[in-house]
Amino acid sequence: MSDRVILRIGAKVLIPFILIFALYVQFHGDFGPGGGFQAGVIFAAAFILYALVYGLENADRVLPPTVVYVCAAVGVMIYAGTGVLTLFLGGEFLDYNVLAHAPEHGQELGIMLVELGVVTTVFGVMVAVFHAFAGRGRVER
Amino acid sequence: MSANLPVLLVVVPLLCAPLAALTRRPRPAWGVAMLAAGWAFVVSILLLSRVLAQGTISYHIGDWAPPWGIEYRIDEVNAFVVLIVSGIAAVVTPYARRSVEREIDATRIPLFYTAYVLCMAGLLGISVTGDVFNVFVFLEISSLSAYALIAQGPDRRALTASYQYLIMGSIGATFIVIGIGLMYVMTGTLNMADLAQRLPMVDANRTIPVAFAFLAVGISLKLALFPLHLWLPNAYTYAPSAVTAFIASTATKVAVYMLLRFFFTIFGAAFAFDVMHLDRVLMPLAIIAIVTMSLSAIYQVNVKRLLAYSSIAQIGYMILGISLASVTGLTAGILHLFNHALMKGGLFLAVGAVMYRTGSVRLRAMEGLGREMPWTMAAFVLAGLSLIGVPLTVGFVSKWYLVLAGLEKGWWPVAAVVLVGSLLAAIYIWKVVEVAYFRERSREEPVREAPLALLLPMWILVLANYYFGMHADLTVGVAHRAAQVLMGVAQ
Amino acid sequence: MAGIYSFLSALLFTTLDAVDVAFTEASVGAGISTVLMLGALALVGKDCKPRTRPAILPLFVVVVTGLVLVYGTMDMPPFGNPDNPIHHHVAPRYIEDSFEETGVPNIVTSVLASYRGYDTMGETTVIFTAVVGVLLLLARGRKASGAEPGGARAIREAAGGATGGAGPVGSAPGGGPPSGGTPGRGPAGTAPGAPRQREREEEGGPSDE
Amino acid sequence: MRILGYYNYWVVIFLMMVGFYTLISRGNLVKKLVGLTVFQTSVFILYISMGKIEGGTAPIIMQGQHVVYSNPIPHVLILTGIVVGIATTAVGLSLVVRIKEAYGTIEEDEIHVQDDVL
Repeated sequence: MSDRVILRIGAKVLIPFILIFALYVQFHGDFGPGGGFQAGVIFAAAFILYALVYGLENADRVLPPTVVYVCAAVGVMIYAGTGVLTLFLGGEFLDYNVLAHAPEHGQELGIMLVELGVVTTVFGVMVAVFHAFAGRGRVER
Repeated sequence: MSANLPVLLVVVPLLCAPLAALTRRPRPAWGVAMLAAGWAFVVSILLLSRVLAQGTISYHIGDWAPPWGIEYRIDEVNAFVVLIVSGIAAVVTPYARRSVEREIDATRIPLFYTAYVLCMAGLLGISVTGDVFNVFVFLEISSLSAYALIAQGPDRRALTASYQYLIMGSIGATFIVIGIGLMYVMTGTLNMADLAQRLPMVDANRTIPVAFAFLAVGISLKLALFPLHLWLPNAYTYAPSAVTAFIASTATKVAVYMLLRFFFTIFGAAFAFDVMHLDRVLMPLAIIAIVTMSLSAIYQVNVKRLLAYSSIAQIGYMILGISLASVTGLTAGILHLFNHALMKGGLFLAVGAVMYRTGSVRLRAMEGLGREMPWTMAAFVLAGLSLIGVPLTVGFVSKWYLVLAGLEKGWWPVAAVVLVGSLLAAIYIWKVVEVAYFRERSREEPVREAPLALLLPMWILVLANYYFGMHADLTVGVAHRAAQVLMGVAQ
Repeated sequence: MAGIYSFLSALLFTTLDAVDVAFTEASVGAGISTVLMLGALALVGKDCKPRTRPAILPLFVVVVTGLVLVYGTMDMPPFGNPDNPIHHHVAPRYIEDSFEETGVPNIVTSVLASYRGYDTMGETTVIFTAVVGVLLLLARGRKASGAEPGGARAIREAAGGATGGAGPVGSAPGGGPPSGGTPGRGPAGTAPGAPRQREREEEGGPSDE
Repeated sequence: MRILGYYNYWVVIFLMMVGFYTLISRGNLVKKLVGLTVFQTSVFILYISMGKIEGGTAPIIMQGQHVVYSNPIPHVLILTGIVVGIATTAVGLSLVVRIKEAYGTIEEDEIHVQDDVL
């Protein structure tokens, strides 16, 4: 079908841009609006678009559900792990100052780490939730 | 490291939750849950002893001094509540292994324990935090996981029960957020201690009473105070046995703690009772809850539902004690938090064992069980005696203080209500006992006693009922100090 | 509809200077939650019954709640006034010092990730909880047919695991006569249909077996 | 904008109550969740309104300029709030899907009827 072709090519063109935009949002969160949460959602949106256009089976091949599931769990562990790391370095929980020699660098590093945790979890969660709903529909029909 | 215990109390379970999800097999997931529960229990004992020895602990997360950062603030009140939550978790988790394997699809068990640990971590988080918005965040962690857990019940009505709870719980949470927002707009702070200082400066206007009202309604929804209790019976009845035992003895307790914290620490008893006249609302509702819900319990044919209605009545006792707004009344209320967790935990665990063996919790399924499952039913009877309030049990201790508090204020009807409530409790417990011991079983095949893995946790709780009933000075001492802390803020 | 509402509120957030919130609301409220809503509607069908009974009580509750709130706002500080107490406690420090203390110009980010980083950890946990909940409810072992309520299936499989002795349920105490299993498992095991049936059998006792 | 005064809050309250009414009066389980979303989003707007300062800008520090920033705290809180909202919606919707599978309907009345027949 011609419309499907347009859709497929359109998606193929769009998805890289969406991914780049997500990266921008992730790392530009310090300066402009954005951050881990928004970036995670956008990453997930790119993937969901792929799944919608190319079908869930193909999407599964690109990114198996297990990986998504692990992402969701690991993100939380990154965040909480950062906190525990600061404890071991002698600070209070989530006290990023101890992460580097200068407090500002520690703060930046800490914020980056926790944002990484957030983006991982949010991406995993959004895709997994989408997967749960879409996968259910497929089996029903 | 020991200085970091307040935050580790919550963070270790929070880290255990994704770990349990990653194990993907039932046994290791259960092991992780055990680890979390055991850790929380040990830490909560350490924290309580430290609070009793050295007074309030304040922990600044991220080393940002409050009110800029989030503070964990532990005094006698929440140290006690944390002990209840983690203690019940430490007993229910070993029990859960067998019970959950029977009631839940094996592929879901790892996620089940993930949700279970999250629920526990959420409840602990609510209890120790000193920041009102943080309360909301952890409230949602515990509530969302509780919805998911309840929906795992074997009956399809578990789904509707869970949905109903989700709607009511979300309304409650949103009301709490509105209340927090209104407090925030008047004071500019979210830290509890800071709020307590700043609210008296602005409480002469209309916004703060409205914030108070929204918080009251929101928290009442969460703790299933009488007219807002509709979610509770179904949720308790259709949830898996271990979940019922855990949630029944912790979730509403933490909600009662929120009530105490918001109204006594933040608003102050003087504002709550002299200005807002909270007692004029709470006391009638508590009395109605005790009488009508005990009556409803008598007519139930499902034992879990019977106990659920009894729980609403028992929450009435706690609220009754709190609404007396005196140190003795609060002591009774806080004491009953602990004591009710012990007895309802024991009862629900016993019923869970019946479910394990007979597959049903209807009264008819219990016919003749007194002979077939002697240990389980003996545990039920002993915990039931405690629920009624027979001397030597914890139930007696808390009712004793409740009556004392009532008489202290010259309100003898309180004593009468307690007596009526106990009589009604005796009737509904007797109903079960009669069926179990004095009716011949109509089932064809005999049932065997529950396995040791279920009996042991059950009996630990039941014996605790008697241990703390006879050595009441331990719990009464802590509850009394907690009550003084709460009232002391008002002075 | 909710999607449009979210989108409009995102625009509103922008005019109220909350760009971060607007961004999130646009991506979450108008994006993800609409996708979810549509996904769910596709599963449950969108046929809906017109209301029959009048809703006096809810209307009453809502009107009372609304009036109480309006009453409450009467003494609230006026909208947009820089003298409001909210702007004079706690917030000034974030605005003045956060750049030196964290090196991050976006105050929302620095407060979110550092000053109130613990809340954000809670937030991350909340969505993790959500996915755990959703998967608990919707993920499936592909074995069972979809129409069957999960509960009955769960019990039957648990029972099957126990009699098979393969699961860690432990074969010994599961015991009982191997033919029928323990009586408790009987009704659940024999009823492949809805729990409705199981309930009835419980009522009738095990004579059905 | 100053004319708005409290008017801003009242509009929010109206929206909030529309959501709340949908939430507690509708029999359709999905519509209830839509109501919940509207209710919660309105609460978010209430928070953000509190943080607004007349003539302020988004709270992103611009070096070398002295400008008035709107209060960032409500923004942070509401970011968390939005996440909580979507989490609740997701769990609620998956419950609805399961209810539909178990009962064949998502109308509250019909579900009650089915359960009463038992």
